[in-house]
Amino acid sequence: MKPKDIAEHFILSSSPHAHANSSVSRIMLDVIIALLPTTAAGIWFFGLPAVWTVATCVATCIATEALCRLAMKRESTIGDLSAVVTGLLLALNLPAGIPLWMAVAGSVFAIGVAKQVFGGIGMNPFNPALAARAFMLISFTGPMTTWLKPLWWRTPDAMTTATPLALMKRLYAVDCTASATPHAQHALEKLPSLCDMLVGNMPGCIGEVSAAALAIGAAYLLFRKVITWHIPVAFIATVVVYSLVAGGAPAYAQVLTGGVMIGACFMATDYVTSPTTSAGKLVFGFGCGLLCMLIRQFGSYPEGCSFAILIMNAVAPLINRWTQPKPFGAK
Amino acid sequence: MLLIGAVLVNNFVLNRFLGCCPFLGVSKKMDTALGMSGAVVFVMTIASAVTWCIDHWLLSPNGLGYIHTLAFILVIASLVQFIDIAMKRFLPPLHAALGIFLPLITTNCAVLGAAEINCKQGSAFGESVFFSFAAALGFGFALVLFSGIREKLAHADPPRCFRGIALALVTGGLLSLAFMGFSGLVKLPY
Amino acid sequence: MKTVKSQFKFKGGVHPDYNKELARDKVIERMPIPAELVVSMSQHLGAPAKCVVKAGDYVVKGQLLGEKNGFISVPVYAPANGLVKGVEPRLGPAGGKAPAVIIDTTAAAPEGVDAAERKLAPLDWKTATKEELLARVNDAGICGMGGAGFPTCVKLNPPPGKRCEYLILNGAECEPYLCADHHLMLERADRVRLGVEIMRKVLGMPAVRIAIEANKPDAIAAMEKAFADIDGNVEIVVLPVLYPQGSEKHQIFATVGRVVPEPPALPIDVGCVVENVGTVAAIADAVEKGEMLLSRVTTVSGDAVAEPKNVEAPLGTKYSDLIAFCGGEKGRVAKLVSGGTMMGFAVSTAEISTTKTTSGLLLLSERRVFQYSSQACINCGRCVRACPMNLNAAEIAKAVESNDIKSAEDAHVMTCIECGACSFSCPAYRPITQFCRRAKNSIRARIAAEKAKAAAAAAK
Amino acid sequence: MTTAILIIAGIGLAAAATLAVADTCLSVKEDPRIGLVTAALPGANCGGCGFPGCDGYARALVSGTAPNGACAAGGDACAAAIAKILGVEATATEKRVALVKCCGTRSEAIRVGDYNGICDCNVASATAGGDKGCTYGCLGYGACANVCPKGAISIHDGLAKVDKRLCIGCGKCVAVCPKKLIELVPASATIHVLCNNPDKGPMVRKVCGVGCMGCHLCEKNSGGKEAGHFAFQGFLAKVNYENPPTDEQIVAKCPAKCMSVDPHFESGH
Repeated sequence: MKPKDIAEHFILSSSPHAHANSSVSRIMLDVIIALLPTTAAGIWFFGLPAVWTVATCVATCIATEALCRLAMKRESTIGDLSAVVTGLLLALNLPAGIPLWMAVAGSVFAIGVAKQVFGGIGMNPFNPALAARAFMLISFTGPMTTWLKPLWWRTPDAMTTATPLALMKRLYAVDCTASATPHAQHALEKLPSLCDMLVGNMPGCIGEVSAAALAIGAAYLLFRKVITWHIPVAFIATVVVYSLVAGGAPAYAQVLTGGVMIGACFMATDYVTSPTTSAGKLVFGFGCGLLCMLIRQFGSYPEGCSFAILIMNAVAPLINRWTQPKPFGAK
Repeated sequence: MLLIGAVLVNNFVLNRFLGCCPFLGVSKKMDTALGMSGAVVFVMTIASAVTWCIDHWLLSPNGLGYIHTLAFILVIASLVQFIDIAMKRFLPPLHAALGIFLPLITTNCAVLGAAEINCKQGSAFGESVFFSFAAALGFGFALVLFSGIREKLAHADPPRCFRGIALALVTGGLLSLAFMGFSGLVKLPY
Repeated sequence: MKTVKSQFKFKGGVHPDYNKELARDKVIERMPIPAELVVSMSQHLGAPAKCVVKAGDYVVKGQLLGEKNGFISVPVYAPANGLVKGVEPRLGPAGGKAPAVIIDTTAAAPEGVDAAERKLAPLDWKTATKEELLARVNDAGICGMGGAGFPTCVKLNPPPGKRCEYLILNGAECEPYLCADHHLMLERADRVRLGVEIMRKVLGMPAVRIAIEANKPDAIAAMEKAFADIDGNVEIVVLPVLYPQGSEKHQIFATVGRVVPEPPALPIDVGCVVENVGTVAAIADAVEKGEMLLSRVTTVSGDAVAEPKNVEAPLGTKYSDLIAFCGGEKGRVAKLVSGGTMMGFAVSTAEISTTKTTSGLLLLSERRVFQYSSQACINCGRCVRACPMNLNAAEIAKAVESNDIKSAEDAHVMTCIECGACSFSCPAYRPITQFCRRAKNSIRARIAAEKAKAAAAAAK
Repeated sequence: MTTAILIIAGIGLAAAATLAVADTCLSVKEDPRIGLVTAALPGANCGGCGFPGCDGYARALVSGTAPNGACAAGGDACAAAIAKILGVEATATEKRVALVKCCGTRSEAIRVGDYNGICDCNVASATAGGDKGCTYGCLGYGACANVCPKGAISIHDGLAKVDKRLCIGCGKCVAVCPKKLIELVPASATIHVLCNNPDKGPMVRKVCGVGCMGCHLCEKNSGGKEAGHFAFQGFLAKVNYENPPTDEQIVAKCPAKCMSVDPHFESGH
């Protein structure tokens, strides 16, 4: 015989009994909101293919997340919106004209291999979207480096073109100190204007072209206190200082073209794969900027941003280890 | 340049896939990874010096280049044993720190790999010793990096079938993917 | 005497919803003696008092129930007249069981028993010696009333070689909902002033700092008025509103800029003694009137109680009686919290009774309650930024979660003050504070086991 | 070809000679008995003996700072083998296994709160004394299972259960349980009282359907007080494992249904 249960139980939990009411899904929602301007800009410049790529990546990521959780017999984590963020970020890091099946493969890799294998959100050592991008860059080098001309749907004569990054790479090939040589001058002239770079009127990945839209998103994230200033500032400052010291393309072009803006504000600031402390974040941002520029100048890829962040992802645990906060009152 | 090339671009583990056994085996804890790295740097530098001598003065003059693998295995294995014994006797603190890793290095193909590459290159003595030293540093760097990630993964909760080595392999693959970004950074002759 | 703004801001801290408006304007009400009192022998930090009464005894208000049992311990007195129904182990708010004396206050006094309240002889603090005053604080059963319950006479008697340079009066009351100290300062400013003068004498005339959070301007004004004509180095320090401003270590830093080293260091190691305003008022009563510590002011608040109140209730009052005095429950109570929302204890039943450290009783409805989850840490670093002790709470929690107590210890978990700022700010709703508690418990247990082993080996 | 063979052989011989010389000249002496004792120990490294692993215990044994027989896992056979190596008398120990003295499953014992926090008995117990009505009973949050080096403890229906065959009697669970309700008992004992609540009968009944009320029936049925099979703490019967009862009839006669014949969970079931 079981004694009668008390009808209503109080909840027993350890203190505190108050909460700031923040949540993982709210943070992810903020990131999605912050990515909307750049998504819109990408769609404006690259048209329908951009829409399809974004839709495919987001849908595939959600589906893969759901399937993985089902296969692992664990509770679903779609609600935390992290899969949506991964899908969106991956899409924004792809050229608009990529075949959709490749986008599907990349999304499956991002969620399946780079995230759920490690147990899902919070456990992955590498940023899933970036790992997938690196995977795709190596597997599908051609399509991954074929760029739609911005606003091609208005002037349908030429569809694809070279990115400013490839032009800038050529600047390194000639003697940097003598940048007045005709060859370098030619490459420099072919770079988009500063205004075009800000707005995003240049070839590139869907989400990386419009620096202005990215800056608006980053400002929103900073305002909502989703990210802190450390990583973006350290990252971009390193890129600027490096390009001033090493010569080549002008510093503003290095920052505004390629993945630096989206990388510094959205990819490198990924919580899971970056250090926790402010000091660690500064080191992390510096490392990303330095590696990015080293690869741009010396490496065999024109763009080093995603590799730089991936490598720094691997270094993040070490940085974390060496930048532990000093407890209040500790010697 | 040679240093950057061997450490980052043509990293022994992540690019040449040499020495994967200790890479997976002793990377669970940062401390042991550091110890192992130290031991590998130590042994690899000495081993390349010794094998260079053997190759240069004993095998090549006699036209016996084809048996160097056999000879090197023999030499390296006994060399490691000897270092182990000698260290225990003369440098007990160092032995306490590196001792348990020494026997593991006996069968580390990275050591043999470095000797082989040097041999194939026909590098000079100084160059081959330095290359081995740099390659060992690269091995150690990858090992420490990897152990940092694995320490973090120790708190992760992967699906049961991926626990342990499977997860480490996936992580190693992703790390090697990241290191591909370094390709072309330094144009190495080999 | 002057009022200054705090010059020092500690790192970290959070801004919980204070919800103080519920009880902020409620004048302290004295609660009638309830029919049954359950007086615990363990109302303070340290060894429980040794019970000296048994079932069937008739006790009189102020009569000794439990005597001091060791150096870090205080005596317990009967808060009211009544018949002892029994002495049995009862659950306390913190979850531990301790012997408690159950008193039926409705029973009539037997023939021949003097039913008048037992009091000590009033002391003139100006002429009394330091030893007499210390003994009085001890005899009155006074312990820290802010929450930890550390015996006050131990605090007031610094070990040889250590001198108190600053006496800091803790009136920050940074816990949400609670207004007990606030009202004590408003309504009993003279008691606080007298208590400060007594303590100052006992401690050898240190400088006095009265720390009050900026959100209590009326309390600051009341203190300014009460201390207007005091001589010596006395300052009211207005602290910015930030949790945990009331933590001993952070208050010392905010008022005098000194940093207490890691445990086992104590505030006295940096020349400071921190006392809660309630304790100070109790000292004044004990010395001037010879009254024992028999009651305290408790804030009964929350969104599930009919009339939030600041109640002065006898020690040992059951929560159910307190709730009834405040008009009963309003709607369904989802959580009953003894203390404030940041550091208080959730309890399973209203049959638990108040102690010397019960600063509040909160009845929270479903709306105010959140659930902890087993979601993974996303490494956002909010807990690290929130931690006032500057610990890497995320790493500690992850280590404890995978049973790696050693790593947690290396990450200085023993420095944790369990203020709850980490769990408060965690977007994944992880019980980080509880993880820290778990690590601290196992480390303490291990140290105790090692000590016992060493003692056994030494005995051999 | 001959040169090749000669050179390889030469290198081999040289290396062998060097090693042989090094081994004899440079080797460090270590008590050979340490290796022998380590080999005799079970090698589970459970730490139940209080030393860091079997090797640590072996060193302590050889140096004479530890008593033989501290290894519960190895039992008598192990102690005898070690005694032989060390040349001392063995102290006989009977294999002991952990027993969880509570049978208040979720359906029998009431819960008084909805616990929301980390799954560990010690912290759950520190939160309002735990969510179980009986403050002496097993909370079922698995602190014991977490520390068990052999994975012998599992949680079933809110109760910890010990698999007798896997248990090595290291006693870690005994130390970690906040309710102190795990006891090491002789593996041969079959009759147990599965309750830890010393309160009076009515109080026990209020919180649990299978709690011991201290009615002394088990004692009476097993031959009375003189037989000495049971001892009482408050209103709680305790089996005297120095002299355990053997008559299994008494289990069925227990009105509280808190007694059991060999309650050790067998993993096959």
